[in-house]
Amino acid sequence: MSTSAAPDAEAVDDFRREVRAWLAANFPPSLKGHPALLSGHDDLHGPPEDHARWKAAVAGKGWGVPTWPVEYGGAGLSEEQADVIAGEMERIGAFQPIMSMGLMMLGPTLLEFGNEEQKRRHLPPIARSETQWCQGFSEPGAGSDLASLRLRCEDRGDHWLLNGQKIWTSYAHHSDWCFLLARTDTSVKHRGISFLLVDMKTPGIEVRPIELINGISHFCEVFFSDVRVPKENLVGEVNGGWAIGKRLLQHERTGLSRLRGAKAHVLDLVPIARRYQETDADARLVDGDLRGRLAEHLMTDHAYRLTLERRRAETEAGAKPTTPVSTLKNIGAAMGQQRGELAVELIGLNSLGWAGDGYSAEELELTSQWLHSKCYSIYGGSHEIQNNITARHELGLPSD
Amino acid sequence: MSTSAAPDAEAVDDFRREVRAWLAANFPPSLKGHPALLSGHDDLHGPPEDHARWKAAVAGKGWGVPTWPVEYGGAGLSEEQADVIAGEMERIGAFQPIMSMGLMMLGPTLLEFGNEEQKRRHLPPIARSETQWCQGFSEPGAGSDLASLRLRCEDRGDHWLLNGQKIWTSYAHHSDWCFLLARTDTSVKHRGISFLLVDMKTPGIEVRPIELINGISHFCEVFFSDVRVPKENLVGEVNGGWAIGKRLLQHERTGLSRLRGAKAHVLDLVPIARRYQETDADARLVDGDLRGRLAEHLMTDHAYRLTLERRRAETEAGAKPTTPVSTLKNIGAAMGQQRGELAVELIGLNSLGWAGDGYSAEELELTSQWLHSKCYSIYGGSHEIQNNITARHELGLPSD
Amino acid sequence: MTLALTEEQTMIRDAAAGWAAERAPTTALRALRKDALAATGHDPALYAEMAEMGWTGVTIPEAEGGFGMGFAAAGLIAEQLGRTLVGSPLIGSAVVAGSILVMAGSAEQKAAWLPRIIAGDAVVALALDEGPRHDPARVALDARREGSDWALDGVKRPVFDGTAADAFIVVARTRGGLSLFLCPADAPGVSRAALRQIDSRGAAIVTFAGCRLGAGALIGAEGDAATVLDRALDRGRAVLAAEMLGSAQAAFDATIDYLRTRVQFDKPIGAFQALQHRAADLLAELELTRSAVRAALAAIDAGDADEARLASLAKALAGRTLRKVAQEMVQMHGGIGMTDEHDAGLYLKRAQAADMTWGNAAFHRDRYARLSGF
Amino acid sequence: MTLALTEEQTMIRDAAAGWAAERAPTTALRALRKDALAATGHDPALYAEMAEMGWTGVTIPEAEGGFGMGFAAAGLIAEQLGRTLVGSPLIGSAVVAGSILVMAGSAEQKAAWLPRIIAGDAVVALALDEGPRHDPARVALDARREGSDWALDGVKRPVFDGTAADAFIVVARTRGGLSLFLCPADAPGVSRAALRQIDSRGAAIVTFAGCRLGAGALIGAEGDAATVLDRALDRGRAVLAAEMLGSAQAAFDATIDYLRTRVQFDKPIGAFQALQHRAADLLAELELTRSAVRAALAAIDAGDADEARLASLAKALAGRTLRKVAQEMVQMHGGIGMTDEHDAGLYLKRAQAADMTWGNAAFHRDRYARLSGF
Repeated sequence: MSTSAAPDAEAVDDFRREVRAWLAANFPPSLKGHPALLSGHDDLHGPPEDHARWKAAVAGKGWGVPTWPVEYGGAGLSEEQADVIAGEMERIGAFQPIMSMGLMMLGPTLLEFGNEEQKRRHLPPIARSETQWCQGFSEPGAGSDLASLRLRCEDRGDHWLLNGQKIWTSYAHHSDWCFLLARTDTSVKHRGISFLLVDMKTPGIEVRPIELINGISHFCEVFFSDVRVPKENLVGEVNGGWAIGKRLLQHERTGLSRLRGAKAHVLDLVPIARRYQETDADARLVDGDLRGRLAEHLMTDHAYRLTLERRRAETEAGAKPTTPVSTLKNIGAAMGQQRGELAVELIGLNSLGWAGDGYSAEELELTSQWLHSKCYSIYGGSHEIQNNITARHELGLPSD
Repeated sequence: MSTSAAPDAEAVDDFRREVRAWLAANFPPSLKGHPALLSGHDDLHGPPEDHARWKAAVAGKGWGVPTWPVEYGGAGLSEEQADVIAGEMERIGAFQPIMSMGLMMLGPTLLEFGNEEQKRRHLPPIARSETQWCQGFSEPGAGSDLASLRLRCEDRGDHWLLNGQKIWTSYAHHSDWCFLLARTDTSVKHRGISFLLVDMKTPGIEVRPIELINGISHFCEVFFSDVRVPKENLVGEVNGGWAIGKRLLQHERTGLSRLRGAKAHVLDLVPIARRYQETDADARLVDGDLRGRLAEHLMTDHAYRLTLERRRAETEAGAKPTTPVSTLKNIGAAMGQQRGELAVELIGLNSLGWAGDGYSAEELELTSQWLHSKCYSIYGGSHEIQNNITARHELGLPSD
Repeated sequence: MTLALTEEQTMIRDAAAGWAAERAPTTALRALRKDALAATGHDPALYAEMAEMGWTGVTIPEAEGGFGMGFAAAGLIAEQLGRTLVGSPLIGSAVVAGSILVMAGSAEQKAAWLPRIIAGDAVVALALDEGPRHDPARVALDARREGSDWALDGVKRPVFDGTAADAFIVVARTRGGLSLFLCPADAPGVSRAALRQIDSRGAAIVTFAGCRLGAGALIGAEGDAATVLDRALDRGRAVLAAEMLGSAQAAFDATIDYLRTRVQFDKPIGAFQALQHRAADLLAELELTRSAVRAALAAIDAGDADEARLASLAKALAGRTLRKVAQEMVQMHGGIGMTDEHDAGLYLKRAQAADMTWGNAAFHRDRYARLSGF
Repeated sequence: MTLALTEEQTMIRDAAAGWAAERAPTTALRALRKDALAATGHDPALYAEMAEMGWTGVTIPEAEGGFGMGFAAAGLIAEQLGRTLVGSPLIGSAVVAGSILVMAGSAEQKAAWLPRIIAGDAVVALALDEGPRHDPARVALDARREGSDWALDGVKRPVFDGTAADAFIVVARTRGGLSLFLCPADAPGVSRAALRQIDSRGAAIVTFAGCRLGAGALIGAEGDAATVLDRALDRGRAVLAAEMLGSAQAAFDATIDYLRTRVQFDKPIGAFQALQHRAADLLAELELTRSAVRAALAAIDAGDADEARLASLAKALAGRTLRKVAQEMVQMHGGIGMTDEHDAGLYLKRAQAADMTWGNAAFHRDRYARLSGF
């Protein structure tokens, strides 16, 4: 996305020194070791005022989206410089404080398909993490078959009129804006879809959170009743939204597979195993069956993280990555789900807690995560859809 | 198939006494504990003359096919009486000496679809195990899609003329007769197939054994060049062979799933594990990972054998069996394959033998069986075909 | 033993199926999450109806005042209750505690508790587990003689049906080995705290601190409880496995229905071969489990020497199968399966709880191997 | 370390790919089953060509007369050779035995054998295993001092490349622990019998009976071999894992081709979704294995502390993946895949042999767990 030429080695060293100095001056030590953020809605640990200070500092430099052009809130840096920033943050136990669906999904899409006015209006607040976006793609009748969506969008001359429903809209109840796909032509399927940006405060929008099986909710149903959307909020051409939406989903898959990798570091099963299971004098699990299955999972997970690393290396080397994103998404989901299954098996009868003092907070959290992990293979393109993509597009197998 | 009324309890006891006395007088003790035969081509252990005597004795009573009518070489007994014979044989370590593809597959099919002359001519030699039959269904271009077979069968007035090829014909090189499906109408698929009985000595038939991956062969290719088949060798109607063939395949599946169960008793993994793997003072395998996987397999296999038993009990009770044959076939195949995989893992580096004195006969046999087991999920209707049948016919899922 | 159903068994099954569908569909389980019932963990009104139908006495011999219909029958009832995830102390109280009293209880103990168990008036809960791992051989709760009394000290968790229990059968370590004690829930020195479980059933942490019981509290001989406990647990495990089979079958049936009707890409998703084959695999799992469950129950009824191994087989397979089916139920339903509103999550949560109860699949795999001599 | 290929690496890979496809397709493996080559277990003419191209010296440092291109490069070559199942002593002799000599050999030992290994003139085989289970820590072959000599007694089996070997590096138990000895194949007291393996490669039973070796035969210090042996084995395992990855990839490619072209029920079988999804799962396995193999080789080149754990990871994943892919190759080809005429069986048999070589997946799972501290 950046057009800067790659700086030479000396310039990189200079830049690294500059980054180090800036981080030393700006990263609040109280936040050291804070886990990577997976979304703009993650729980934050540590003093809130330090979080605010750290976020403002990074936003001020445009380092939340270092490769975005300066005029859209980025820092106009090269990929290599962005890597230096990320590497230096990791080195000192800092984390990227600016992360959101808008940043991960909408940003790159708008950079490619948005018009100048849309980019200038919407990207800088995303780069500063001031606006929260949600994704209005899925509908009750259109799950994996996304293109069968029906949210009606009529051209009323000076505005679009929306009627219908979206579902599985993450954090819709906390969002300022929504990017969505709507039907502008009912006579065709894929070629009758448009991509719109909708202010969530518009009259006629009703949001209802959906309670999930772990009792928690960040998904919502969103109902649209005669919602008026300004004409300039259409991205790309009328009926040209499907290609834009597909591209956005690629950004989502890439992001999700990367994030799941990050999450892997958060939950380490070995210490849990040591605390809840019997070990021998050499600290080995006595239960050889469980130990074997734990090892098998950790090995596959290790290879998964090496695959993310390899993909990054290939991309940096300018090569086409060998592992398809659809494959990565499925492996990542499987790893998260296996981890959840093993976690509840390791804590055994203590995994049966729903709430209350009878269980530790960690136990309740592990059980909740185990339940939540079941959606990894459903959302962001289900397991089945990813396998179809791999088979048809990567392996060149014929479609039915 | 028998029309006799079920005898009352006293009559059963009388019959049991009669069977016991006969077995005591006729079963050669030298053959005690001989494994059940899986086909007419199995290796026999023990004195050959005793085998011949035992087979002749059973054939003389019609007890190879106890429920077949007497006029076709059977004993005209009830299912219950047949069970008594089987039970008494098992009790004293005897085995059924009469077993063949003709008996298992063609016999029941001919009883249902053959005309009187065909039954009188072909069934008695099968019942006495005098003729060996082979099955000519598969063709090179028609594997799982059996109905796409192309062996040409032309009506030449006083005879049929066969041209084409069959493949995967078990023991064709040792067979006297072949039952086969041939194409009598090329303009339709399923409704252009006929069922024929062909004498393997007919001029124009050439048999070539196919070497398998374990170096052994009982499968053949069979080539037909202007082979003349008498008109009376057609079973059922012209172009009506598909229904007959399908029914025969049901008999095959039932037989295969039952036989695989029998085979389970032949190879016991636990003694192999004890001989090749380290055990502790309580005779437990020290390698807990391997032990867990061995237990998992043995448990599933145990449940599989209980399922065969349950199916038998349900059938005897006159109920519709709950477990579909297609499901049983796949479980049986999976069990045989798992057993093979575990066997070669248990004997470790000693599983690498192909031939020669460097390995024990048992080791070479285990490796050969492991390789051979890969065909369990291919022949007799592949794993995929069985799953399609289960899904569509048993679960009522829609076809594509 | 026969693994096919008799006519009488078919009648029992149909009666239970009808009752569960009408009186205790999954909405009854959802009601347990409301505050009024959350502490009890089951609906006493429904349990009274179950007792009324005689299910609480099915496995107790006629000589002891029960109906002596055996474990195969109990399994068929449990299987039907499992379909709608009915939560009740039936297995814990009537099967496990009942079996212990029948096998080892004194005349006084039997007289005091069996009639009440059978009538459904009292719940007796087994206080066995003490932490994350089910491991009866390692029970630590201490019981020692003080004069002619017994003093019990230690903590039991989770005690299934523990909040609703009128009495506990406490597994304790005494000098000679494991011993069992019958302890009223309101005995001095006994306190309990409710555990809120994912499956909404009742469980508790029960603390014994300076609890003194009379000599008559000891069940059977001191230090001699391991065998009775094992046998009673195996009965519970086998009947629980039947319940789990029923849950798995219902989850499977609902999923197959959904596959037939849910349309995506212009066809029912059940027309997609990848889903068809996974459904076929699940059917195989169910059939294997059904055979193991039936065989375990028949072996118990027949007093077969292999009953322990078969109980472990049944419980392990039921655990594996229910987990798989519940997980596929969520997956094949897609997003809707992740919502609390849909029943898929109820089956998934029950799968975890039921698998962990009285030994999970891995526990029983180990036990099966041990009993098979390797 | 970087896990992407450099330009030089791409060139090496392409050269190996071209050679294997042209000079050593699977027909070359089939030729090993003919009597003329069955005893040797590889084709010396082809091995000479491999040496000619410098592959026998790739992992040996320039200071020792090799080409010092490192293990990542060796892995790329092995991966290409694996595609057509080329059987040769390359890994056993040039990588494992060569590494031992480089790491612990005396100047005399190096001078005598390294040039010949690099030139492909001699094959040096590691005589390590003694029975069904690969377990270096439990080697029993006895070596004891007799005056200034060493006396070796015991049996090694299987010794990979054992029939073709000009010398063995023998792992023996001495008073201090494990020791390594360089023993010419024609030394008195050494005899060998060829083993006919399912993968048609060369292996032997080597018997040491009253074998006496001079003091110069000891490699490194007495009793101190465990570390060197482990490191050399890990190098061999990582390069072998690369070979297995290549075999798995080729088996996968051939299967995907077949899925695209084989027609059943009026469409290519690759259009059936159940097969598509299984193919997608195999691709995932291959990609994971590729990452593990690259990481292990890069770690060895970098002298990374985690090289042992990564070698176990690579070998275990390669074993799991090659087995799965070869099995699916047979299954998806149907009947034809079961015939000796088709290549599927060759991949299946090689999968078993390669998995069992230097520790199968289960061995490395245990080792990975141990190295991870649980």
